[in-house]
Amino acid sequence: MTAAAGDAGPDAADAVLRVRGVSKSFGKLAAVSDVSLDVARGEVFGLAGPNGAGKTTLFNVLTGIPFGPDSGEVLLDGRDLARRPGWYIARAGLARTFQTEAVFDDLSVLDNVRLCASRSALGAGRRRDRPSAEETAREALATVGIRDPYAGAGSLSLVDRKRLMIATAIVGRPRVLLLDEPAAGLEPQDQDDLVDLLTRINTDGTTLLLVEHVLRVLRELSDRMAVLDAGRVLTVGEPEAVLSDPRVVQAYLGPGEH
Amino acid sequence: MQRIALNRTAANRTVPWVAFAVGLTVAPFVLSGAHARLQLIMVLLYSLLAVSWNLTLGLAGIFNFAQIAFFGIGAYTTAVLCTRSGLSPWIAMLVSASTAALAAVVAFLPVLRLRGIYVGLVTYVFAQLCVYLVLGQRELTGGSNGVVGLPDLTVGSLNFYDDDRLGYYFLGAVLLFAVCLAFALLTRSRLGLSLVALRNNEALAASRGVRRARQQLAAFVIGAAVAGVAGSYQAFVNSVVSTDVFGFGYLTILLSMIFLGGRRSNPGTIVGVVVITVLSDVLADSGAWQQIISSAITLVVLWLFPDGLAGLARSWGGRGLLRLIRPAAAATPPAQSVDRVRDDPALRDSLAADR
Amino acid sequence: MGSAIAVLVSALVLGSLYALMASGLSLIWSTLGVFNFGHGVLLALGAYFAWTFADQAGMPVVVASVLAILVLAVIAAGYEFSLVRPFIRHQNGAMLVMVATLAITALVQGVVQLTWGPQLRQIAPFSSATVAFSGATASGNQLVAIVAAPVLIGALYLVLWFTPLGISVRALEQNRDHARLIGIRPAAVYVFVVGTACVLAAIAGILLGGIQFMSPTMGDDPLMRAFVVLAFGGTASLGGTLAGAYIIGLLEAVTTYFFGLSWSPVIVFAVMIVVLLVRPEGLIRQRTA
Amino acid sequence: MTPMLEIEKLHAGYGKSLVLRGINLHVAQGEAIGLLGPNGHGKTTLLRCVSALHRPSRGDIRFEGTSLVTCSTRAVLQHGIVHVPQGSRLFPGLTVTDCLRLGAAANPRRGVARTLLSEVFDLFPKLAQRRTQLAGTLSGGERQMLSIGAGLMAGPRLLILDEPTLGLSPKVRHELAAAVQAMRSRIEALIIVDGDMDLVLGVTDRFFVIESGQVVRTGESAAGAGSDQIMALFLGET
Amino acid sequence: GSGGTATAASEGPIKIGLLATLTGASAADGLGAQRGAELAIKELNARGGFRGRTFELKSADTKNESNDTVTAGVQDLQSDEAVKAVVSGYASTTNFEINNFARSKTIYLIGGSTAQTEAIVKPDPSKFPTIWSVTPSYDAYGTGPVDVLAQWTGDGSYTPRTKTAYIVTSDNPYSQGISTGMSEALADKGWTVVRNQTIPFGPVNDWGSVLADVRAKNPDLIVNTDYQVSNEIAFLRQFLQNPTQSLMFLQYGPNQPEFAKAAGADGDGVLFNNLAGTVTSPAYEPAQALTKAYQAAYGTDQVDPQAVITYESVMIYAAALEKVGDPDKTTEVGAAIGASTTQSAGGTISFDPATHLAKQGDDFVPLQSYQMQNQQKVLIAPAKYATGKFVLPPWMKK
Ligand SMILES: Nc1ncnc2c1ncn2[C@@H]1O[C@H](COP(=O)(O)OP(=O)(O)OP(=O)(O)O)[C@@H](O)[C@H]1O
Ligand SMILES: Nc1ncnc2c1ncn2[C@@H]1O[C@H](COP(=O)(O)OP(=O)(O)OP(=O)(O)O)[C@@H](O)[C@H]1O
Ligand SMILES: [Mg+2]
Ligand SMILES: [Mg+2]
Repeated sequence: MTAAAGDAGPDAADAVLRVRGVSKSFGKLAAVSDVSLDVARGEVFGLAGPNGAGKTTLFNVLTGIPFGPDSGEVLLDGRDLARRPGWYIARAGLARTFQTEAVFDDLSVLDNVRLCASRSALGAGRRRDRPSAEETAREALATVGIRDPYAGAGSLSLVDRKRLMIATAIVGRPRVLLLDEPAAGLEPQDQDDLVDLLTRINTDGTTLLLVEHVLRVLRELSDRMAVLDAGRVLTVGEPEAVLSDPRVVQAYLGPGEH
Repeated sequence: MQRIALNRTAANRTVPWVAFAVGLTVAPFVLSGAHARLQLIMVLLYSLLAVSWNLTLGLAGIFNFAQIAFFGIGAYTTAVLCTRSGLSPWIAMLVSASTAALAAVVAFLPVLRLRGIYVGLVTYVFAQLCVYLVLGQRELTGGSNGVVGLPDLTVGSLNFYDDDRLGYYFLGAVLLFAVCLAFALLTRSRLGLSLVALRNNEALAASRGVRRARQQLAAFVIGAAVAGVAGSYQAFVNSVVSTDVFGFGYLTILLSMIFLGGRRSNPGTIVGVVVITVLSDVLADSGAWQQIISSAITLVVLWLFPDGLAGLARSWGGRGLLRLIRPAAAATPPAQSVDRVRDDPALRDSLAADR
Repeated sequence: MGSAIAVLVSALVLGSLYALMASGLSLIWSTLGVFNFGHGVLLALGAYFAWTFADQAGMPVVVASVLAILVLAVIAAGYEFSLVRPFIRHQNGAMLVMVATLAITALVQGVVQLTWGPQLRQIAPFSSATVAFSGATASGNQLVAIVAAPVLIGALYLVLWFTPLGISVRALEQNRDHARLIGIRPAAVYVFVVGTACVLAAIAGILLGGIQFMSPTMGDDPLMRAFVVLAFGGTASLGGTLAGAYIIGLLEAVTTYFFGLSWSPVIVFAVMIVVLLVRPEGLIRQRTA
Repeated sequence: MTPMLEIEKLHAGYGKSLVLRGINLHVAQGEAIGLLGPNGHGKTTLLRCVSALHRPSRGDIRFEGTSLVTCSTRAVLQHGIVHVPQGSRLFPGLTVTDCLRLGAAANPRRGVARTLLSEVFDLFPKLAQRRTQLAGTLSGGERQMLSIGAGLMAGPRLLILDEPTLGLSPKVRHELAAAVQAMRSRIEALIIVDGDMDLVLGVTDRFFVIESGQVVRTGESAAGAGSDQIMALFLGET
Repeated sequence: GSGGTATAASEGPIKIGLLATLTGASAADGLGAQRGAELAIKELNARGGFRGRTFELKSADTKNESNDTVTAGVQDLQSDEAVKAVVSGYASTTNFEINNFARSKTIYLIGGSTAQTEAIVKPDPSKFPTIWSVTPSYDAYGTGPVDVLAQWTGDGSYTPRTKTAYIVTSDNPYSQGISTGMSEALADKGWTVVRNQTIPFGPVNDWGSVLADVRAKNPDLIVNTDYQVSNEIAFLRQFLQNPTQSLMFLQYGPNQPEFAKAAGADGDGVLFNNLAGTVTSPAYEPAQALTKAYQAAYGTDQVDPQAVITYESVMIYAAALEKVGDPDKTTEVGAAIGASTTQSAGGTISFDPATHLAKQGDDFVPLQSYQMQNQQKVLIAPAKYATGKFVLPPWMKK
């Protein structure tokens, strides 16, 4: 089943990220099988599905960290990135966050972001044409709302760690940002802040692919969404339509959640 | 409380370096005499080697046992070039840096596919292979005979051996200063940051565009080049090279120095070198007691201060620092201490609580 | 035929010795994530104690050996208490433990030298009988080595894979906090691990002390070989370690016979590098632990 | 109802920073309580103190009259206090079944491992499918299920669940809530911490709100459910 | 120390430096070297020292013989103005310290590694006026055994079956030099070296494979040049488990008292030789005198070969100093040493000006050949000093 079912799918020209028949198995287990998705430029694309449906694995194979797909194509602006090394894909403009929040514990907040803003991370380019890594880094920190740039990343609170992880991702100005359960473990207030932040990032021109179990966040952010089940795409479409699809209710939402 | 202001003024950054330079300059005159001179030279030599090792072992967190091999390769390159080809000793020193760097590329190949402690195994085996290579190439390396009779380093009519090797002392001092300065800059550079990043979280680093192979190779090569120069220096100082440069003895003593002083802190490492060197010298006549006492001291320091002497200094210095900044929070602490605060978990917590 | 058997005996003796060393090392390694540099000096201690009991106190060799092994078990508890426990909980605890074992090596070597002096010593053989078959002979000690190592390591294997203690050892290695939460006592496991490793090292020392002469540094060479065995067989499983030990023993014996003793390490190292490049986790990979 | 667990004036911290500043709390036999409160205000620390993973600096924790503060983690477990920690990666190198079996090793009742195993597999069918897979390769949600399952295997008298629904899909979340309700007949007491307030208030008898290391509010869960006051605590400044 | 002008330096005691492995794995050798030098200095001072000035020993520990420790030791001795001469059994593995002492024109009398000394001195002996080796070239170690073999074949006490030899060489300069020399000497006499097997230097865990090869080749003569006692005894023991009809020659190790103690009756029949150490013939007076003095001072008549080297070195220096009269004229003292002839406990020492090594030969420093018989060292050649005769080893049938 593919996204090309005609329902509000983007034109080929519009799609910044095109996933074509991507599969990944572990032994007999097909964690991701024949997934195709088109993500339009500038949209927020939600991804949901039961535990173990293959969402994180899909992120893994899209970004090549730690492994690429067994088969299929990952086209970013028409360029096939499948099976390229992780750093290469990252520099090509596909950034991700991790399900368990990860930062570089031994670096300061600023250095965390500065590293990711570095020219080597951004690929080639005239140095004088762009602001210095430090300026870009401070800008990104301001965006996510971390105030103390000299704090050690290892001593941050959960919320700040999540913010910092996002800051390190956006500072490289990725075309598409893959977010793996950013709202998990956050309290309502922080979830709202997160929605704000992601909206701002999106408005600034970054396409978001968002995996989330917190439906509130998913509903508020997503322009379109897909539900994965057992490694396959179950449905794609408007969030409200998808979330009221009986198959989705049966496989993912369970009774009483709407 | 508002976060401590962090203006890193040029003066703050230069003061410790000026002090370091002055210390290095006056040391041979304060501690005069041939015996002290040689001990100082040993301190410089071990410091060079330990600091070069710190790059991979400390900063990058790679269990690299091949550093001794790079040191040995540097020493042998110098010895062979100087005695067999009549090349200028100074050029031989440069060539030593490059052969060691080249060896680092070879040693790094298996590291590409390995992680963690396995790296320790292969790099150690690499060092062993170097010994067999040296022993095997008898015509070139003199096999187990070693290479004797290296020329002295000279500049014009100045012989470095004269005046109880005063020239060698200053050569070592200049090298150490330069290397420490370069490494301090490197630590703050993107290469340095990316090495720490890879050490902390390789997957995250990769997803931010950091190339593990390239960055870690760079660390290997740079560290090896310095070790090669240290090897060359050692060869000139002793005017002989034999396979004991590859020995387990160097490995053991250097690791103790690095950990006693505090890994990841070059000043700490140098303090560790000084402490162990002085200790061995003081205990020189006590036979087996020497190793008993110096290893006991190492153990006690590790028990009490797992971060080594650098950790101890940090927490003392840190407390003093806190007392200094509390009355006037706006006062600018020296750049050095800011780094220390950031590195020390205990201190970090206390500041966090303060906040 | 005689030569082939002699080489085989040689391979088995070396393999057993390395297996005893390497299995203890690998046990510590996989549980604590630490390379125990002190393993060689523990081997030496085992040998010296056995010698003291046998030669000085005049006990039969078997009794002396058992006593020495007990002494080493006690030393192991102290080793764990002073070198593992204080460090392992720290961030980078593994590195600290490694340096501590390095320091203790120098310390104990000094103590051994002061206590037992530099004279040459050898433990009396378990039995002066030799066994001859088709032109080759093996001494009592060689036979003991050949039989004891696989038996002991087999027993260890059974314990590690089929007892709760064994699973605890593996669980602790992977998540200390959660292991504590399900009732595993880290200290007990560490004592077990270090104790077992020490006892195996002591046995290797007693066997070696009957074949060779003793010196404070007598464990250095077997330690390095065990290092190679670990790289070769992988630390992931006892089976791999055991296979690695015997393969290295065989390689050494055969290459010595055909190329000479000085070539054997070069060939062994070369083979090892190739193995590591092809299979980074060692020759034998196992599911877990 | 007799107090089963009593926590008195508990202080605890990391290094020089104090996280718990005098917690008072008790759990009666047969009772389920919920802990609420903003991120980073010490809930996990409190639970770690109860299971002796962390040493409190002051105060007392008593279980059926016996003080736990000097106990080892194992001794606490032997009292029947089972703690399912927050976000544990469990034992990445062990299989799902091994992890569960290991959980049962501390169960005082011998020979129940098999029945418990099938109960856990009934509760989380996903785990049954993955029984020979290594814990380290499970998905985030599956790992959470395994962690809870291993806790149940120990046969808890007092069960402590720290953020059990983290990363679980809505459906599994409901199933878990139902399962916790069902479990209450078999376990003597329950402490649950979770970000899903509805779930917490739905399965507990009383709740405590912890802020800045102190209990700032407590009440009956039925009354508190949907309470705007609690909501306000969250939405207010943290 | 050169050109000391301060009165203190020219009137205080004359220090004699000693480089020795006082600690570490070779501490036993270091102890021997120290005892020899001490004994000599005690005797010299008892005789009144040098023109009212006493001699004093200043030791520097070379520990593990690493270059760093030797350099430090050398530096310590050189920086003491009162040190006029340095003696050593052996210091570094490469003898590189010769260059340092030559540069500072310090008298340096050394025992070990004659090949290295020769390699350093021979290209230009005039650059090394103060450097002398009291040990003759080790070449004799290579040729000596072959000569005695020929002798026994001649007088019928031994007849080789196939004239084949198997040589085991340890990977160190000492063993290598000897095995090369021996291979050549054997070839000269019509022997075949069936294999010259090099083994790594250091403890050998198991000789099984080497011996399997030896047994397969079944030679007339087995030579093991690994001089480490423990390796040699292990080799011998494993050989005796299943011996071949071969003579067994072990380099140096059996000279050491430990060998007889540790090997016991297993050692009987083993052949070995020695260029250093006392000439153990009761007829040779200087050796008897030293043995007696050593016994009195240290309670053992087993004079350590290292002690002989340092004892003789100190004595040779003192004699030359007496001749020249000024300890600061080190070049002259050196020349006097080069010209001297001394009846020492190890034979007659006089030096070869081309190499600065002591001369070797039955009339100079003799190569003493021994066989272990009834757990005793028996001197079987040269005839001049011999106290016994070669017998077939117990494992060989007539
Ligand atoms: N390395 C692996 N080996 C074997 N199976 C794996 C591996 N990695 C993932 N899996 C399995 O693949 C399936 C998909 O996992 P994935 O992590 O992608 O799920 P998910 O959709 O992210 O779930 P969750 O919402 O719980 O995070 C899971 O059932 C998991 O157990
Ligand atoms: N190991 C540690 N070292 C230092 N500080 C810590 C450590 N663990 C937790 N803290 C700090 O202690 C405080 C309380 O943490 P705790 O995990 O108990 O909070 P929590 O209420 O469980 O939060 P959450 O809802 O995020 O799980 C936090 O500020 C945290 O940063
Ligand atoms: Mg996931
Ligand atoms: Mg928590």
